[in-house]
Amino acid sequence: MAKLNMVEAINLALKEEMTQDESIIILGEDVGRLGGVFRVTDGLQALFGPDRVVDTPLAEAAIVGTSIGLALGGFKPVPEIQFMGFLPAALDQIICHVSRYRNRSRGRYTLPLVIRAPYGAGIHAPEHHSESTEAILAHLPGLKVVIPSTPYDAKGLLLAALRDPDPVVFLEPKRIYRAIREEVPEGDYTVPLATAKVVREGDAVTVVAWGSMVREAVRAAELVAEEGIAAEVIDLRTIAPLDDETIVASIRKTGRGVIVHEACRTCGLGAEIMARIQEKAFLSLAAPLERVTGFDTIVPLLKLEDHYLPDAGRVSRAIRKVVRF
Amino acid sequence: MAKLNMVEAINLALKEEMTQDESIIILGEDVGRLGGVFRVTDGLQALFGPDRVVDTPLAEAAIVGTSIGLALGGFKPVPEIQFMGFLPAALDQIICHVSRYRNRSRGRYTLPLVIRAPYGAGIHAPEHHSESTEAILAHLPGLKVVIPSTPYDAKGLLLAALRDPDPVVFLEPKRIYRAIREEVPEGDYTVPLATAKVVREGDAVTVVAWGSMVREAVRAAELVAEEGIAAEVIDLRTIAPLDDETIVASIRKTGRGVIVHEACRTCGLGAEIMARIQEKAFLSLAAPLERVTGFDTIVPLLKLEDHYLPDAGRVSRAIRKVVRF
Amino acid sequence: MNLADFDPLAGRRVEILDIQGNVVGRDLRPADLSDARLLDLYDRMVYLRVADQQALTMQRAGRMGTYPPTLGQEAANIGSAAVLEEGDWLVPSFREMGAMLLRGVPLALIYMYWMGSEWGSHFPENVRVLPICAPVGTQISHGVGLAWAAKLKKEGTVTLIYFGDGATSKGDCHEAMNFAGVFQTPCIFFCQNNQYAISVPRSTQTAAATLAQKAVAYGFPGVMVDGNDLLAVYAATQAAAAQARSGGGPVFIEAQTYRLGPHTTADDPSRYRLEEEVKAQESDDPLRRVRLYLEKQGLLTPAAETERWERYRALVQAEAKKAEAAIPLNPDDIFDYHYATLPPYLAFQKDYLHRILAGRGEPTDG
Amino acid sequence: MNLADFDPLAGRRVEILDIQGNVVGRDLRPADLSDARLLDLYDRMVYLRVADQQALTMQRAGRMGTYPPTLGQEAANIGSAAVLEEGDWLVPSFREMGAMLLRGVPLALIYMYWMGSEWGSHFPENVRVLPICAPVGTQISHGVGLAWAAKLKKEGTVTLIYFGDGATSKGDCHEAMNFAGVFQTPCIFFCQNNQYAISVPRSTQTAAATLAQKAVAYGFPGVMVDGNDLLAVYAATQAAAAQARSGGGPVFIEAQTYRLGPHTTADDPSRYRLEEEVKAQESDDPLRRVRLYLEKQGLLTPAAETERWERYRALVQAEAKKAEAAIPLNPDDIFDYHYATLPPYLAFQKDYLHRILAGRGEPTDG
Ligand SMILES: Cc1ncc(C[n+]2csc(CCOP(=O)(O)OP(=O)(O)O)c2C)c(N)n1
Ligand SMILES: Cc1ncc(C[n+]2csc(CCOP(=O)(O)OP(=O)(O)O)c2C)c(N)n1
Ligand SMILES: [Mg+2]
Ligand SMILES: [Mg+2]
Repeated sequence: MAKLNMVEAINLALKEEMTQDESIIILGEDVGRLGGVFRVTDGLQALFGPDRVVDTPLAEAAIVGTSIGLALGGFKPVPEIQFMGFLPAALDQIICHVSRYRNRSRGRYTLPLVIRAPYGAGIHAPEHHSESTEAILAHLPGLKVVIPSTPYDAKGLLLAALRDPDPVVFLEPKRIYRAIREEVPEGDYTVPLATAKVVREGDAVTVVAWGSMVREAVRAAELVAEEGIAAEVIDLRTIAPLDDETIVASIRKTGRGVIVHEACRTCGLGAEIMARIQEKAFLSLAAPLERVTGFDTIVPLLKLEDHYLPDAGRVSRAIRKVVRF
Repeated sequence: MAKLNMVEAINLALKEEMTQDESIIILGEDVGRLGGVFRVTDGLQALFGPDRVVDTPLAEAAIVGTSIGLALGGFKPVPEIQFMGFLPAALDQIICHVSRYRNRSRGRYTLPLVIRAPYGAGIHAPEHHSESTEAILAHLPGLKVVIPSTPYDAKGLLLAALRDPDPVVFLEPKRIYRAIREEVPEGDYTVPLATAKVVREGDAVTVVAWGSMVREAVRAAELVAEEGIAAEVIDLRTIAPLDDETIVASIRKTGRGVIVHEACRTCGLGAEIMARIQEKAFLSLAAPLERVTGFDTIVPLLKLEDHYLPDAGRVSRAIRKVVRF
Repeated sequence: MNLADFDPLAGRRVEILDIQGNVVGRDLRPADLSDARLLDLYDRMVYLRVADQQALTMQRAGRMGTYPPTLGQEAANIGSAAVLEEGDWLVPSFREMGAMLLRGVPLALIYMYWMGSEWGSHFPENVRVLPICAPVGTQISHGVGLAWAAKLKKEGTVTLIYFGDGATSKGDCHEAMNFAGVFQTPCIFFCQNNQYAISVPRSTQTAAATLAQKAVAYGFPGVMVDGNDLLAVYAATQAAAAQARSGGGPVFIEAQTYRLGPHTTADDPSRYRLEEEVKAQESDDPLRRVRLYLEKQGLLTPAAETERWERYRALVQAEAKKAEAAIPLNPDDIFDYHYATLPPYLAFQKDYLHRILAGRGEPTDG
Repeated sequence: MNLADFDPLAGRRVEILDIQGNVVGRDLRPADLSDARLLDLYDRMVYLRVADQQALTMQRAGRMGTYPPTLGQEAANIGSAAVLEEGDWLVPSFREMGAMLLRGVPLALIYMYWMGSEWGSHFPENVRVLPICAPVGTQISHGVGLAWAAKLKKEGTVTLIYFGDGATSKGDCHEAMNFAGVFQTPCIFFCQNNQYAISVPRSTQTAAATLAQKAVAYGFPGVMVDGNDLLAVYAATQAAAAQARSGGGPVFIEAQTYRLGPHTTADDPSRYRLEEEVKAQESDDPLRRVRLYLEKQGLLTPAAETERWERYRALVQAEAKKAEAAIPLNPDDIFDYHYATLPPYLAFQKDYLHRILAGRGEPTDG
């Protein structure tokens, strides 16, 4: 079995699914000839032709808007937004239409499309290229939002997303696009949406993370393990709908929790997770839940960027704090 | 002193401040000749002329975008977005620029502008006219977000917003635009931003609300008062920055809390408030915090709309639940 | 009809019937628009006029929510949608009741929508019409996507996309038209220029002398048409459809009409336009033109005319009743259509609502 | 120069110097563009070229982040910004280093920006240039707003707004230009059409034969200019500025140039364009044209030319050093500029970072 990084795993998923599902169309800026600025769609235009892997004009709202029309017309569009920082240009279409079509037509029209976007900081990219505004998407009814943290899951989740009858936003943590290699099988398998994964077991504290923060959470768990603290790490994988059952089950066991995200703290998804835990496992809580998050600031340009992102050190501090409470 | 409703109070604030601050320009769709679809800017074009109260083409992104330029050019623009449901069209400008200009230029350029928008459900308006997505705005660093719940506060908060050196989004709960009349002084006074207000004292439970939900919270407090439950009601008034001190002080006293909002539940501001309470007053909590919110659905069209909005009945149920815990 | 003959920059405009129902552009009349077909389309205009009046009546009586009348825009509605064929898509804005009816959307459904039920957008399976779209201009790219899909499938169909003069200012309109030019999607951008976007007159909407000339920016033809002239609208739209259908790419049509009524039932136009202006326009009634023409041709008797209006009044009343009777009040509907499968948290919220309603003694099963 | 003489729909384009530095449009050369001034502008082009090369060198050495080169676009940069006067605003996209330098932004600041410090956008008070704008097309409406402000204040200034061919597809561009037409704001929309938006060629960007014709949609003139011809760019921009300044409203300029380098240092253009295409373009070097002209006029000796490049190399090196030395690494900066006054929760987060850094033994005061 080949060891792939996340870019390759996503590329493989697209290639395999486009081979067996002729309704899939990839469209976006630079996705064709160039193969995407991160090469996620590399080689696909050569394989499937310019009608199925389409370089579009520079217009995010129309990329999503025409995808809606393509979906209504029987295709399964997979629009790419080049960076999440440019997703706001398409947010109007997402908020007003993508997330609503099924409901406003009482099921008469559905939108099986998958919007892909690399997201997050940590690659020393220019201004507006480091955003992680996933909480905004998670606030919108009618959307599913998926964030893989490993190559294997990336392929399996993307295949599941491509087969889902409803619109999915598939956010790719670009910081770890090439950071992790693991065995990714060729051929068909899916990782179900809306199911979190316990990636490391422990009974002292629950650490919830997604995207590139999972790696930091696991490293933090390793750090504190040396001090005798057994941290359980949960990778959300899908942030909407949120698999709070898995989180709550873990908290019932550990009584303590740390939530990690790189997005801004205030009104980030961490708050929602804390709310759910509080609502569903109040009596299990032995200590206040802690959030380790990006600051409530714009992601700094590269010279100060590293100060922004939560890392294993910060996560381990929080773990110690809740354990010692 | 005249008894005014919220529309009149906002109109008065704009009129007075435009008289004394010649840099203020109102711009938006139908704000001039028509006086706005809710008449909030009624009469202002006649008073200040079409250069200061400007009917624009139908383009929300440009309304906010040119406001940025006007602000950089020395004016204080007050763009109106006709309904919050159409704010997403301007979100790109708000996310990428309005909230960032000061930071990205390290204070060289600032944007003293006030974006006004009526928001919320409850007036049986058509599709896309009932949105309350204030949590999205509260998630953005660099913005202030103000939501009055009474005519008096509306005027005082708007005057404070107009004098604030930073960008403010001023959301007007249109459901209560004309529902409440109270004495609103002519002339100068401000209600400071970022300060919540205890609108009713009590020691059994803290109820936090904003906008049109304050009225429901107070009514609920009245309902449960008959049962001997003394609920303290806090009107946030500014949701970003959040005055968590006032909330936490109250929770320290009551040990119980209910948060009420009409926006969707998941990743709504209620989650953030629960997180803050949990972080700052964990040991004071005698019961799980409760949220009474809009559902995680699109606001239904008018035939089912009333089922969507939290009301005094639902709030009182939640109050009883936390008190009896 | 040759679209190239109508360069908007040269001030040319498609016109066939004048305001008195006289034919001024005989050679432009499409061959397939027989007198019989014209009578049929006149029928459609009457149906629309009556349905519109009924909506206003119901709105005033509190039986309907905010409603945007089509009064004055009947020719633009009917003349355009009439050229569509089986398999073609229609993408409305929110002032195209006539076009939607013509393409098979039941009036009862349109009423249900404005009465405040999402079921009003649950069109029959075989009807290729998108739901009404409230956010101005956002539907245009959906239409381009539909046309694109049809092109990829080699369906040979066209997509007719409606929007107003105000919508031309939106970035969505620009991006969508630009995509259509680049991908040569078979669609028609049909702008009902009714001279106002709520209170904002056409002159404030853009400094371009005409809206039709905006097509120059996208490399495809734009054409002005007298939007109150059923025949002219038909002719121009048909020519555009023929071009699109044959792979010639999109066309922009500016139908110059006038909104005789308020923007919506919530609007008070007296605040922004003079009574005289409206009065002057009232003589230019799109129905009257066709009626006068048909009368001159001896195709319409006063008796037939009266019968026609009576017939549609009865039909419309029946549809209104049907709509009111058909609206389900089942609160489950709030939750059940967001996803193909109800997720657990929505099931919980649905259950909560049931409990609340049961506590109030309210039935929860519709 | 009369803008009306250059109707893009008639295929007309402003040209003064040909590729060999011969004058082909003598009557178009503006009176104020003396040979002395031309030498001065040539200086500016050399400065830009050297500064650009230095940036690439630093980027390769890991001393700078991702950087978008201006190679090949020097005439478009310098010829346009050169017409601005005191009080005028310049609104860049991200490929206008030359224009920004010309208007007084210190090179060290521009370097600081691309090195990854927000202080690079903290321009001197008297410099009327907006920060570089990463999201394509979003800055255009800011420029319109600035021009609008100037008009309201009767400043008599103009605003020069830059963007690329790709940006013309964005809704922002459309909305902003439409506002400019409606409010007759004194601004120039200067499109550097360098034929590519990353990998996407101009032909995929729009079906319009020219970008200049897009101005037809907004009711103001659009004009094509040879963007590698310093004199032509100057002449066209000056005519546009004169029109805007005198209350005649906005103008759109399409400067047809070519991006000789990669989109940014992160780009690999060999994946999407042929080496031959680039080679063929290299002979059309905007600097060479001016140099050949100046040489033919006897205004430039080889010695002076060598001296000039040496001078700018030294200057640019000094600015690069200054930039690196000036970048503060104070983590407080992350928090201190979001609001005029630091709110409590940010003060808390700032304090947290200090504690983290102190725990790691890192200095926290820069
Ligand atoms: C994006 C957006 N902004 C504002 C509104 C509020 N609004 C509804 S209709 C309308 C005017 C539309 O004018 P036009 O496009 O000419 O269509 P008409 O109503 O004249 O048919 C406005 C401003 C909206 N629905 N969507
Ligand atoms: C809204 C947005 N979408 C995508 C990008 C990524 N991106 C950066 S530059 C660019 C191409 C811009 O092309 P053009 O406008 O022609 O300017 P040029 O780079 O050629 O100078 C793209 C797609 C972006 N910065 N902003
Ligand atoms: Mg209109
Ligand atoms: Mg370009």
